[in-house]
Amino acid sequence: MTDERLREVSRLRRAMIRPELGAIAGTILVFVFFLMIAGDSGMFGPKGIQNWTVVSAQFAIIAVGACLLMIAGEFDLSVGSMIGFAGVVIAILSVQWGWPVWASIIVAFAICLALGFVNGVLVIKTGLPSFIVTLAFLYILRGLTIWLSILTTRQTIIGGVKDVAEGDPLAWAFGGVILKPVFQWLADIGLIDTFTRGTRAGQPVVEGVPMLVVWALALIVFGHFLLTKTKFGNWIFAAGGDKQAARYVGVPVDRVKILMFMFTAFCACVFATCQVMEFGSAAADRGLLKEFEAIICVVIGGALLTGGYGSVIGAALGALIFGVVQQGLFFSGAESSLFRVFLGTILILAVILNTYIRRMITGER
Amino acid sequence: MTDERLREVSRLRRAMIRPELGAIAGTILVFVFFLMIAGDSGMFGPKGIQNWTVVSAQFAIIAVGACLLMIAGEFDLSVGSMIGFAGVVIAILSVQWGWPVWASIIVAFAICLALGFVNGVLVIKTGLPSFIVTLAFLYILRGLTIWLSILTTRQTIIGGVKDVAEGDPLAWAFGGVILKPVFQWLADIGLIDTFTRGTRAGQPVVEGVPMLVVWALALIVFGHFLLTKTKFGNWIFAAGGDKQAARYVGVPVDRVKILMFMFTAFCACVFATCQVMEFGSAAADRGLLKEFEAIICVVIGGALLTGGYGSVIGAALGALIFGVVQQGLFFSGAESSLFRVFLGTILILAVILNTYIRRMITGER
Amino acid sequence: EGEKIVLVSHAPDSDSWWNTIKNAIALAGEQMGADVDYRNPPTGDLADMARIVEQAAATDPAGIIVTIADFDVLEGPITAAVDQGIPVITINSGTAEQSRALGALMHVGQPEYDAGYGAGLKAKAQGADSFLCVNHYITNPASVERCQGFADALGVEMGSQMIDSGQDPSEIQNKVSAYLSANPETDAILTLGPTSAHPTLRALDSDGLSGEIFFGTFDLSGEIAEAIKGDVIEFAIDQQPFLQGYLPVVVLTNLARYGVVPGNSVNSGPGFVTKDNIALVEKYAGEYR
Amino acid sequence: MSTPIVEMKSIEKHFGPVIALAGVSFDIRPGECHCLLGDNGAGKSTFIKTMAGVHKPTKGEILFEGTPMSFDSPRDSMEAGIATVYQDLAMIPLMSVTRNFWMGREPEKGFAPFKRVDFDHANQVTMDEMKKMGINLRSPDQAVGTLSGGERQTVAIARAVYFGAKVLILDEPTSALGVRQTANVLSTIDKVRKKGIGVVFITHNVRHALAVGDRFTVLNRGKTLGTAGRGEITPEQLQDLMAGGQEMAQLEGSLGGTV
Amino acid sequence: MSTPIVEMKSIEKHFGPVIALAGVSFDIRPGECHCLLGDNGAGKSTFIKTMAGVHKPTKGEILFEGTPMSFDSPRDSMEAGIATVYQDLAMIPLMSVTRNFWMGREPEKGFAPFKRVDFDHANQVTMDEMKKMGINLRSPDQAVGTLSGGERQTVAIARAVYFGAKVLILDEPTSALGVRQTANVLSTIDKVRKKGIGVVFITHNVRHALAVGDRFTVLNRGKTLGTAGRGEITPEQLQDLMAGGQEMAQLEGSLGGTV
Ligand SMILES: Nc1ncnc2c1ncn2[C@@H]1O[C@H](COP(=O)(O)OP(=O)(O)OP(=O)(O)O)[C@@H](O)[C@H]1O
Ligand SMILES: Nc1ncnc2c1ncn2[C@@H]1O[C@H](COP(=O)(O)OP(=O)(O)OP(=O)(O)O)[C@@H](O)[C@H]1O
Ligand SMILES: [Mg+2]
Ligand SMILES: [Mg+2]
Repeated sequence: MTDERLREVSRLRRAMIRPELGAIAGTILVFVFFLMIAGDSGMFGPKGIQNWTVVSAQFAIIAVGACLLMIAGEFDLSVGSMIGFAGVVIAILSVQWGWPVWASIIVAFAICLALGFVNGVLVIKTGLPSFIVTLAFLYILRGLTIWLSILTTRQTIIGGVKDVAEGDPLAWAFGGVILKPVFQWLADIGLIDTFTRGTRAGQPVVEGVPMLVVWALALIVFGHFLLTKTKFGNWIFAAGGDKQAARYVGVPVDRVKILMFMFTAFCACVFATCQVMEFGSAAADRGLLKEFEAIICVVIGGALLTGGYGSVIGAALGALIFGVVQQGLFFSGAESSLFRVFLGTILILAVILNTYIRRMITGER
Repeated sequence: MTDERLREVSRLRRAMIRPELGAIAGTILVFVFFLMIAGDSGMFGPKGIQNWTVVSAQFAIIAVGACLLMIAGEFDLSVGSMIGFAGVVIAILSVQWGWPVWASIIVAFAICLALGFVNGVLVIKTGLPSFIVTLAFLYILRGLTIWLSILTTRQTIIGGVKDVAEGDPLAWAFGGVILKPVFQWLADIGLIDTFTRGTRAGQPVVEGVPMLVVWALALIVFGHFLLTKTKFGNWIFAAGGDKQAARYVGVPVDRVKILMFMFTAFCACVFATCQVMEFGSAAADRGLLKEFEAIICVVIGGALLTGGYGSVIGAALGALIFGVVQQGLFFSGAESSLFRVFLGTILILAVILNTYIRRMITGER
Repeated sequence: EGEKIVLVSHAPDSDSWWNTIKNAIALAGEQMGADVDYRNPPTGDLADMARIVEQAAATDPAGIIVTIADFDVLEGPITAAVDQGIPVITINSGTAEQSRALGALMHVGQPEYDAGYGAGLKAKAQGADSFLCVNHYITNPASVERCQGFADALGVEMGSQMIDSGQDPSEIQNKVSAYLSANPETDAILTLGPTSAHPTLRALDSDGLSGEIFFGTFDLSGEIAEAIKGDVIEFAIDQQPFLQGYLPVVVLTNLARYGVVPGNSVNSGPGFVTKDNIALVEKYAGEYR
Repeated sequence: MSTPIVEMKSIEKHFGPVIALAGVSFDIRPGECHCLLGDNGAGKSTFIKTMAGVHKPTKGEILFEGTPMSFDSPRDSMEAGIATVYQDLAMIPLMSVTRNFWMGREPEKGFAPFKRVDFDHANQVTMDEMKKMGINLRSPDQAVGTLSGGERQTVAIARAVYFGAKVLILDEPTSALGVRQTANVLSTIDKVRKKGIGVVFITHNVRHALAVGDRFTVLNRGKTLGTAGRGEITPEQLQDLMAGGQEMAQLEGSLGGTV
Repeated sequence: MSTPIVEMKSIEKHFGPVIALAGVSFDIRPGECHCLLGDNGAGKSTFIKTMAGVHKPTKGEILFEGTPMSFDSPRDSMEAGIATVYQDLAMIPLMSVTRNFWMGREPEKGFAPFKRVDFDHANQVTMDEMKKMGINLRSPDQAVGTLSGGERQTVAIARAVYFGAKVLILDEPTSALGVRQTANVLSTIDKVRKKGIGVVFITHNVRHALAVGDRFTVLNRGKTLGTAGRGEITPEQLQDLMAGGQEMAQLEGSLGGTV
């Protein structure tokens, strides 16, 4: 096709046409909106920023996994149940059985990766849609979680992880904060506020960067690099775009998909471990509906539910939007039961915007 | 293609190859299993039969809608939220606003059909996957339900419908039982037990056929006829099989899909109304996760998640399996948290069986 | 020997509070030599619960123990069971009047609204006049009653002070923190159980507000006991679930064996666990307390 | 010459920044076979999809039997009497041959609320029509997904022919076909034409076009290069036009002039 | 004659009850173009998919350069040196031309854990190769989904040719192509053959086959009807074989003997 049959397309418009454009626009809109209605509620003070950053980081951790998996053409409804399961495994091993925390964490990761592998193999070998296979695991894992925790502790909340995690060589990587001295220094020179009342008077309102946020950033950078810069990234797109075609040209589609199921499970386990380490307890109902929230972030971020198209940056922005909207509604004092209504509405608007952008890219009508 | 290149296929095997075969086999298995482990627990006494019949009928009502919609190539995650919403609408209108119950029911149906229409139009006009659009409505409707009920009654549960429904010209069609005299007669001739103690001594243990069951049967018959015998049924298959191709040959795909969304909403509203009339109250948490249960029934019944293939009879058997397993586990006294594990396992086994059958039909490897 | 008794609750599988009751019925069953089953709707859907009650009746047990999660929903199935001649004891939520109306033998429990109201009175006595109610299971009607009771005792309109916190601990923590920073004048917090209490504790800690705000909670756990001792939580409303599980089993077995039954309902709560009586409670918190 | 059944006047069609058609005029008369030729991407499929109501033209006018018409959907154009066999076949793989054959115009029996599809009749007709096209079906219940590409093509053509029409559009119907099937299709075109139906025939094969065509219109880069009647143009000229007049590869000699 | 690169011996392939191949033998030697002809549904695509590792034969033996081989996946056969352009093109519509072109063999730069795809190089090569095939791309970032069928076909062939191979399999590469593109493909086959690569060329067009073929094998209903060398068979005989020897439609005359 030569150029004479193309209408002029401005350079700007071309540069703008990318999967995450919708999410970028959405992010700007959301920030402007909350700056207007909740600008003076402390939402944009250091403490407030930390508040929604942490929530967004949580979403981002599972969204990165869900994003790569979705681009590879599958999705995983068992993420939420896996979060609950991994947490309970860590707590039972470390608190009930008295294993060292680092060993419990490693075992939990191993189990999650194995579960991801099973998910993947079932989807590939049976040719079933991942919706069904992972829906089955949603039920199976949740059932096992409740059963296991009641069986071993007669409770569905298992506490006391904090005590056993004291001084553990691995636990610090999932709980707690880093860069404390920097924030103390920032407080000293007056760049961040200090508490004026209460038990912490004098300390900076933001202690440091939570490990949760560090993990989120690391996973985003890793996912983005993998997807856009490497050979394997190209294969992820291919596996999701048309698995038959990809297989014909020699892309190891099965391996790609199974690895992505395992990566999603890995992200779920990071989420679970961070939560257990931070709150010192695991509960059987953790992670409820997180699978949907991950999918929502990814879709707001511009990925195509049917695979083959999307961006990790978009998914991360989707997580940011989700987190900011959720927390913003609390800062602004809106009726909290309306949160779900907002969330649904944003989801629809975001996908409509994204579809429009994608059509411009591919030129379909 | 002529016959010389076909290997012999036995007549029996051909006759067996149908979408609902897996569900039929599953049903037999499930009954044999529970007859063995719970045969003497009252599960197969008249009262026990009524119990799992009613539960299965409930699943069947939403499964029929979900089945036709899935065959038409879409699915609806907002069914559960719609059940909660419809119930609360009826209760608010009749109890809080004092409308006659029949009017409240009609309005609830009108609203549900309108919501189904909106779902459908959004999916069609924007070209978005129904997963996303209805996921948005899952959140929006649940949020609205909670908000509305708290707004009007400061509670998330609204009772007292039973009192206002007394003598209503429409309410009987959703609550209560029919064929009472028949059952009295059956009891008189000793075919069903009568209560031997308590205030009802002498009355039959099963009063009659609940309207819920009547509705379920009616919807199954209607759905089956529509799908297999009529022109419209052919179009449902076509819309789900390949919407572009169907459109090319003049099938009004959009209309078919929108109507199926409305039918699903109708089924959800029947479910909600029956529940409100039977229990006399509506609550914001009704219908939670019912969308998945409907999808599970349909998939166990042999329908293809991607559309274009399935059967209403299969979905109804799926509902029966689901109901019998759920109640049977209670009857047999198994640990209830293991119910989900069973459910997940059954789901996977059922789809693997169904896939095998479908491959035999289409001849793919 | 071996009487079959069924306990039907309204709680979803993952509700940790009910384990105390499960432990109690297991213990009572063992001691009395009765066979006690625990049944609940997996998702907490009350309509499903009604089916379970009907089904329990179909197995013709020696007795049914059931919560009155919603009078309307359960009226049919429970009266049917009573009419069938099965002895029924109601527990937990609901009132003694409702229990009587259903034809149950007795009620062992704590009315939710009254419990919330009692908590509110305590807060008011400490001078609170604004509050935050952290509701982690807003779709459940009982949860709203608790917040409503608290609000009524304080004498304030309930509006956005009841937040729909969800069940994710990190989100709960940050939502509480966000609410407090947007409404710094808040001087009382009510949480409805460990699920919301633990993250709220963390929120207060990271905001440096531990002990600054009046903080009451429902139910007990290790962390909550710790916080009571540390003066962060004022009190935990203890409805002594152990009794709600244990007593009915004992009563029903004895009824079946010897035909004896107490004539009155038992108020198992609200009991307030405070710093003064915590020592006793702490040891078994979450298991038998 | 008789008046055209369909007349398309300076049709333009843009897809976002892509201009697929830049003013194409075309008409089809009863009883003639009008061949639409042109290079890949010339816009042939886009053009006939506009005629069939799949796309709405960005600009231009469609006259059906003299009156301006605007087709909003394929259904509209079908009802007006335009039957189309698309390049990307309109078949549903999981459904049976019969159901595909009758799709959208299922024969019914019974009365109002209980109207049922008359499957016996439908099966009978399907088997017969397929036999006429030279394909012996195993059973009318066979899923279309199990047929080979050429067999599917034949079902699509048989369907369009059976339901008769004033205009039959065939978009590269022979490209996937074997020798025998191709000969069948060409003779079918001939038969259909003789019944007074207008046939629009798209192909890349000059010889197929010359075998049955009455008029030849060549598209190039979204524009008409002109229309010629039978006998007014030599195969070599036609081929040159189709190739857009550009230099051809050196193999030509061994192909005997035409590809 | 040189030894065959690939030799397939009595290959059978069953799909459930369908017997697609009932014992087909075939070989391909360096530097020759071996045409595989046959009616629709004869089993040509199934056969070459077996050769390319997509299907596993139910029975039969595959020898690659004399040693028995069993390809478990297309990747295996590609690595052995068999490049295939499938009838149902192996292209991913939403991805760019470059990414499709290099799919599965992306050029990399950088060192171990940070190996990146070298997109500059990849884009350059893609543009060049497409130009050689006569297609001027707007930009290498263009999504393949926006190309016309013929343009896509060309990308697929260019890819197979570029990555060189010992055997190049083309399944009906010309069926969707315009005159110019067809000539291009045929001359490409000629070029490739001269490099000593074996080409398997499937087509329904006798003239295309005769233009470049060295040997001709005709399949019918899953069986070989025989193999003939260039000059050993007339176009009419070949066409008769392809049609399975059955009676042809009466149009033949006007087509000048061959379709
Ligand atoms: N939906 C669409 N969106 C964007 N561009 C399109 C669309 N459909 C077609 N085009 C473009 O319009 C041009 C004409 O395409 P069309 O399919 O009509 O060509 P054709 O003449 O049928 O070619 P072929 O002989 O290969 O089938 C092509 O350049 C194609 O890329
Ligand atoms: N996956 C499959 N499952 C069942 N049957 C199949 C499958 N693939 C092919 N067949 C059958 O095998 C036979 C040969 O098909 P194939 O596609 O190889 O034919 P072909 O010679 O390539 O025909 P065409 O010229 O139309 O492309 C056909 O009858 C087809 O129905
Ligand atoms: Mg075309
Ligand atoms: Mg083929």
